[in-house]
Amino acid sequence: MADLKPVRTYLGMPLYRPKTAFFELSSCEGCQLQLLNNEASLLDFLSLLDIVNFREAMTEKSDEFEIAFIEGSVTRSDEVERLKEIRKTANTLVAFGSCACFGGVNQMKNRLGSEWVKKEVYGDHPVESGFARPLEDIVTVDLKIFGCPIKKKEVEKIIINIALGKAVVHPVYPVCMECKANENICLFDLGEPCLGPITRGGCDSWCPNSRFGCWGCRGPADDANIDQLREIMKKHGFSEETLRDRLECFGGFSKYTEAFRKNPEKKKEGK
Amino acid sequence: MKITTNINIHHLARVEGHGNIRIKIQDGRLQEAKWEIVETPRFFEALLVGKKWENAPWICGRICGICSIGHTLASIRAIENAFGIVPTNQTRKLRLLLKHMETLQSHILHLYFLSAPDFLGTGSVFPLMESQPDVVRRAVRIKQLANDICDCIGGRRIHPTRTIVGGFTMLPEKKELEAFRSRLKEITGDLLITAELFQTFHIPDFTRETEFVSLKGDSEYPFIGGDLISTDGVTKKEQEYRQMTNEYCVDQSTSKWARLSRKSFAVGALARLNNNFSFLHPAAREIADRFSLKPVNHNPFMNNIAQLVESVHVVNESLALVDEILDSAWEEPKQTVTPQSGVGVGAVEVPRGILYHCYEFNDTGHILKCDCVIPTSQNHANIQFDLEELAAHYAKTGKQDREIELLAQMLVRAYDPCISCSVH
Amino acid sequence: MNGKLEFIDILREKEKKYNRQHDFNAFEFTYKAEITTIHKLTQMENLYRVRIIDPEQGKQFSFQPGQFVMLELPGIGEAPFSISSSPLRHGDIELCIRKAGNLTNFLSRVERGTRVGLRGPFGTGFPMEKMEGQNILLIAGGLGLAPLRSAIAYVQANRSRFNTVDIIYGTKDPSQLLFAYQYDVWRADDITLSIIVEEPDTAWKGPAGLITKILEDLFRKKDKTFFKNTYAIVCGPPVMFKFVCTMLSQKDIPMQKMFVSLERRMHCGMGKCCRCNVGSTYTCLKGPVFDYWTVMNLKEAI
Amino acid sequence: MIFKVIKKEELKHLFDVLAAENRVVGPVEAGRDSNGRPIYAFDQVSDFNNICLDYTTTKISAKRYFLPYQEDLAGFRIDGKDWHKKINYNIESPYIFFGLHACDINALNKLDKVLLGSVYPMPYYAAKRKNMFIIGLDCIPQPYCFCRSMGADTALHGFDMFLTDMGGQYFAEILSDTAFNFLKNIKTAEPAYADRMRYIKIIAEKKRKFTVRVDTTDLANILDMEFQSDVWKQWGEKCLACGTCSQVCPTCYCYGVEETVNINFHEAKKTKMLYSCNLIDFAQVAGGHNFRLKRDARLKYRYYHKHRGFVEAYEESLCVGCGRCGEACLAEITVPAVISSVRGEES
Ligand SMILES: Cc1cc2nc3c(=O)[nH]c(=O)nc-3n(C[C@H](O)[C@H](O)[C@H](O)COP(=O)(O)OP(=O)(O)OC[C@H]3O[C@@H](n4cnc5c(N)ncnc54)[C@H](O)[C@@H]3O)c2cc1C
Ligand code: SF4
Ligand code: SF4
Ligand code: SF4
Repeated sequence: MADLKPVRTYLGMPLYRPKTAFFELSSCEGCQLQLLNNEASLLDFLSLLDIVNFREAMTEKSDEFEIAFIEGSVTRSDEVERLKEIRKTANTLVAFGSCACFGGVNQMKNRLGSEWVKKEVYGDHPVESGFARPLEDIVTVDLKIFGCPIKKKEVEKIIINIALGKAVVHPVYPVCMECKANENICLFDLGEPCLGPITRGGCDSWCPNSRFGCWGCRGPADDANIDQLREIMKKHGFSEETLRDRLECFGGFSKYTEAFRKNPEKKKEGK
Repeated sequence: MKITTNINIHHLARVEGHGNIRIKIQDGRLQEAKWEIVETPRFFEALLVGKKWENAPWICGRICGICSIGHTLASIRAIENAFGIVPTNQTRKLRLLLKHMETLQSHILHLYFLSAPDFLGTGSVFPLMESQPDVVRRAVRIKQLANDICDCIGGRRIHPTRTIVGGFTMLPEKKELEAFRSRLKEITGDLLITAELFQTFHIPDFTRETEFVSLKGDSEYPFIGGDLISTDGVTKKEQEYRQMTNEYCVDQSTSKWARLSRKSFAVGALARLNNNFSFLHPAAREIADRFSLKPVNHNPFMNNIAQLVESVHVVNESLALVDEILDSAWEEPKQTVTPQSGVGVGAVEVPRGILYHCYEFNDTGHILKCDCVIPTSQNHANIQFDLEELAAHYAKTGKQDREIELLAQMLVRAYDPCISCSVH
Repeated sequence: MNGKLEFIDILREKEKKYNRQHDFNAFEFTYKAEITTIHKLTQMENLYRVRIIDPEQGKQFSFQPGQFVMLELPGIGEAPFSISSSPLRHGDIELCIRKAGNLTNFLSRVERGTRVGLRGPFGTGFPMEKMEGQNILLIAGGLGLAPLRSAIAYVQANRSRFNTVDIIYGTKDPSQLLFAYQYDVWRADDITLSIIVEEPDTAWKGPAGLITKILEDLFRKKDKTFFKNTYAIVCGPPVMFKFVCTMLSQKDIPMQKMFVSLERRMHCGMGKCCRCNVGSTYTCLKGPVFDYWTVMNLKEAI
Repeated sequence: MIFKVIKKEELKHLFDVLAAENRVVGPVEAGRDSNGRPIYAFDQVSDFNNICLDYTTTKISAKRYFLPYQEDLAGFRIDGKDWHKKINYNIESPYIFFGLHACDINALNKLDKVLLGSVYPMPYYAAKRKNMFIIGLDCIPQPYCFCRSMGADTALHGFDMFLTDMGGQYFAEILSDTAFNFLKNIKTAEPAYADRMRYIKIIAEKKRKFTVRVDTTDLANILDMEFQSDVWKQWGEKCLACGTCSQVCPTCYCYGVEETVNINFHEAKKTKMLYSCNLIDFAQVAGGHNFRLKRDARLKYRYYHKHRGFVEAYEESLCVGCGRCGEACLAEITVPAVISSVRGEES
């Protein structure tokens, strides 16, 4: 996409319009789709980036880019290679969505062992697949955009900050903070479990707004008190399994879920 | 002139997921035509094993970003069937409306963003923003409405949050729904203009006879649950879906393939329309007439038009649905769920064709076995054989390799394949 | 029958007899100012000269050494900065700003002529008038010289009103010394200036070590009466002023004659956002300049 | 003060007269909890039947009508290196608050002290506070209320009119002439001797119903002395650092400011967001130093600010004892429990 608009400035400072590429590894491509989704500001949004690679939406592609947004987790050796190639070119590598940041729902298979998993789905037909891993297990990640799916508003804000050369800061507080500002009825009052008290905010309590408990797609908040949530879950009559299911779901809490389940193969494959 | 060419498209663009097209032609004779699926599997069917039932819809929605609502609904239906839960009328209507809007959103995305650039000779929709802003704005308007309604009923457009086993976590405000009525009316006009736009396109004239599989309508154009039917005369019950799909593994694809009466079959908008033409809304039928689209149509490129026809259908149906919903008082949004052991199947028509979820539960509601059959998986074999015939045909007629390359891409795109979904 | 409430426009209600602080309008009132020069002091710090554009408003703007302003770049951020220039110059101030985050990094890239917003001046200042007739110790560590420079300018302008004046200044290494071009001018005004660096380079001729070392040397030269008649201003990181103030206290300088400036997070400058609270004292209202006795009594101050 | 008695059915009249021309906010049922008990919230109402006059404490205070969780302080138009600032106090028309309990009125009175006080009064708050007509309503003490200990069980000012339920009628205290004039719309009567005695009795009965007590004697000093106490560590271990307590509290007013640029780069805005001193970066400064890195330090600060700092400044604490924070806290950290542990009382 050639220059859509002349170079713009902000308070006299020229805006940075980075050559941007989008890539996807093992994922549902929902995060990329979200980019096309905020219809009202779509045109403004696209004008901020010089998109040189976006396979889901365009045929042309180029290998010259400054920022790479990568969606999905790494599960196969060719993806490892692709990722390393991208890292060589990109100044800024962005892990885009929970799969890229934490492994996402894909990493749930890690608990079962690759061989069993392959057999369960493909029988004796051979397929290659290893552990589902976040990007940072393979390469250095400069910026993470959390969420399953990502929130377009947040991405817009991040792109604006990149254009301005402003640092990107994520909320450090848990979802409860936003949930209360939205005046939701707490899920625990409704008799439902919720990971809001330990999950990083920024989604505007997307799920609790729908009276649906948080599953922790954005990973832990900066000062997440997981032990206490465990107590709370117990007190409200939820099983350890209910908590584990949620903690395990997106991989953001893997540090804690490993305590729940021993994961022998993880060590073998390692980094 | 006899051509010799090697077409090698690595990671086809403007489709969801990773697939390659490989065509070899020597002196006007086709040596090889191959539709390869290189997507990495994510093993949803395995990773759910041992998990409690409530995980399934939330996680399975993540099989696909475009039709996450369809996956969620199929998953919910499978569980409800297994547990013997019958959704209330209110729930059924809201789910259908949600489903319609996903169909609309996805079809419009495909027609305008993925498919139209081929007909307009551009590589993406981005240049059109400058050259034909009205077209893009129209697409955006329709898509936004569809998405807004999804947000309103499902909580959000991707990976919905309100749809649960037993109903909904909460209901939309009636006045929100009310407000959509006029917007829905408005876009019926936009869809007519869309039809006019597509009438100016040259749809390739290519046919290959095949079998078409979809849900079977009783009294209306089917979307959620019911019997299964094929144009070759096969009918089956929802829970017999395996006899309809017969999945098998092939080397050229990480997605499984499927077959029924012939070596391949097709699912999707065209298949639905071929099987259920009589149930189309009159306004939709009118559009079909304009394109002389009648059952059984065997031109895969007409799937684009079938999507357009369906878009008109769902918008008109939704208008009626909104009225019905507004006319009835809100009931309790959800039923209580009591797990029981057994097997449940949910068949749902998602934008790209019929989707099946099947779970086997133990008596605590833990998943013992999980199977998902994705529309695009069912289409892969059909795409492969279409591709062979298309390449052979045009190689003989001496088309330029560039043209063949484009036609091959357009053919695959016409199926609106959702590759990562098919591999899941 | 009437049940309609009347709308009350609070701004029309404002009470004119009070000064700006009591006016509803003052809350978000911003002086528009222009960056007239940018002077690079070190790798990390720039000196910005900022002039209030409206001359009338400029005249109104008066402050005491030690006070701070909130500087705002629309859309980028707003943050507190101590005024680093002479209080005699109204509406045309200098700010010495270190690159530390969003706003300050952006500032380091802007050009002259950029317009910024100023709110303030806020907070307490050093009680310069009280110190008249006395000796003063001006002790700065690192960026602490920025607020101190305003006090120095005050002393320079009123040199005859003060007894001996000592500036003691310490930094990590010689490249971080601020305002080096002014040292001779200060000395010319009969101000003793001692500088120490922690990590000297080969070109460095002066003493090396912590600031307390130089203080010890200095104190050895002074007698009891000196300490009896001395005020101190100590600006720098908390560890530094803690050590320095303890030393001064050992020399029997009363804690109420030592002044320090505290740095806290601030989002309003007007005693509303609570971000600057130490214990529960608003740094922006009761500070940033506190006497050391008060600081000792504030919980979590150091 | 002027007193009246109002028949119950007349109250609906009053509502209708007021609602016809104004926005009305009142307590409504927002849902039911898993035990089937109603959960109350303040919301805009247009039908008198939707107001729950017998409501217990709402889960979340009425704060957002005075201090919105998020509010734009100023907007900017950017023009080259120059810009224009536009301030909007975000209120266009007045509100009527129908049915605020004494604790919540007292909370506003406390907020007034800081936000309308002698230095830098806050126009955003003032614009809303001054454009709010408040009808107070008596309440039934709940097992978690300790407003009596905080001296906030009776509201003496800060409202226009206060109603006490006396069975078939309300006893009304009328504080503003606006209220007096509105009452001309409906039938009222002067309280007879029997009414007044009844009122006194009802009030006295209510006072007896408080079950929780917080000992506030010398609390400011005790907090000072027990600054290093180990009990803070125990509470800190439980704290989720989620900010819920501050968000539901009617008197917490701390905030953060963020500036953002619009996607079109011609506009920017400065937004205030209510923050909580329990969040990890509350006192973190540029360069990364955090003055209250530990959860216990932050939790302690919240108590310190409310029960000591505010007392020093205004001779009263910044807590009305509504009990909301303790009710909302999933870790069950309640003011009575914390304070009694600091006092070294066995629990
Ligand atoms: C009374 C006072 C005087 C100061 N004087 C100077 C000075 O003369 N020169 C100088 O370079 N620095 C000074 N500072 C520190 C300066 O305010 C911070 O470096 C600045 O806030 C960093 O802002 P930022 O947007 O670049 O950083 P970010 O980290 O991006 O900060 C974001 C926001 O957090 C708040 N914040 C972060 N750190 C601080 C901090 N240390 N103090 C207050 N608020 C903070 C601000 O509201 C800021 O807008 C002073 C601080 C105070 C309290
Ligand atoms: S619903 Fe979840 S996020 Fe919201 S307050 Fe309750 S625990 Fe926190
Ligand atoms: S509420 Fe939780 S699961 Fe939902 S979007 Fe936010 S962080 Fe993700
Ligand atoms: S601190 Fe707790 S009890 Fe006190 S006013 Fe706030 S919410 Fe109510």
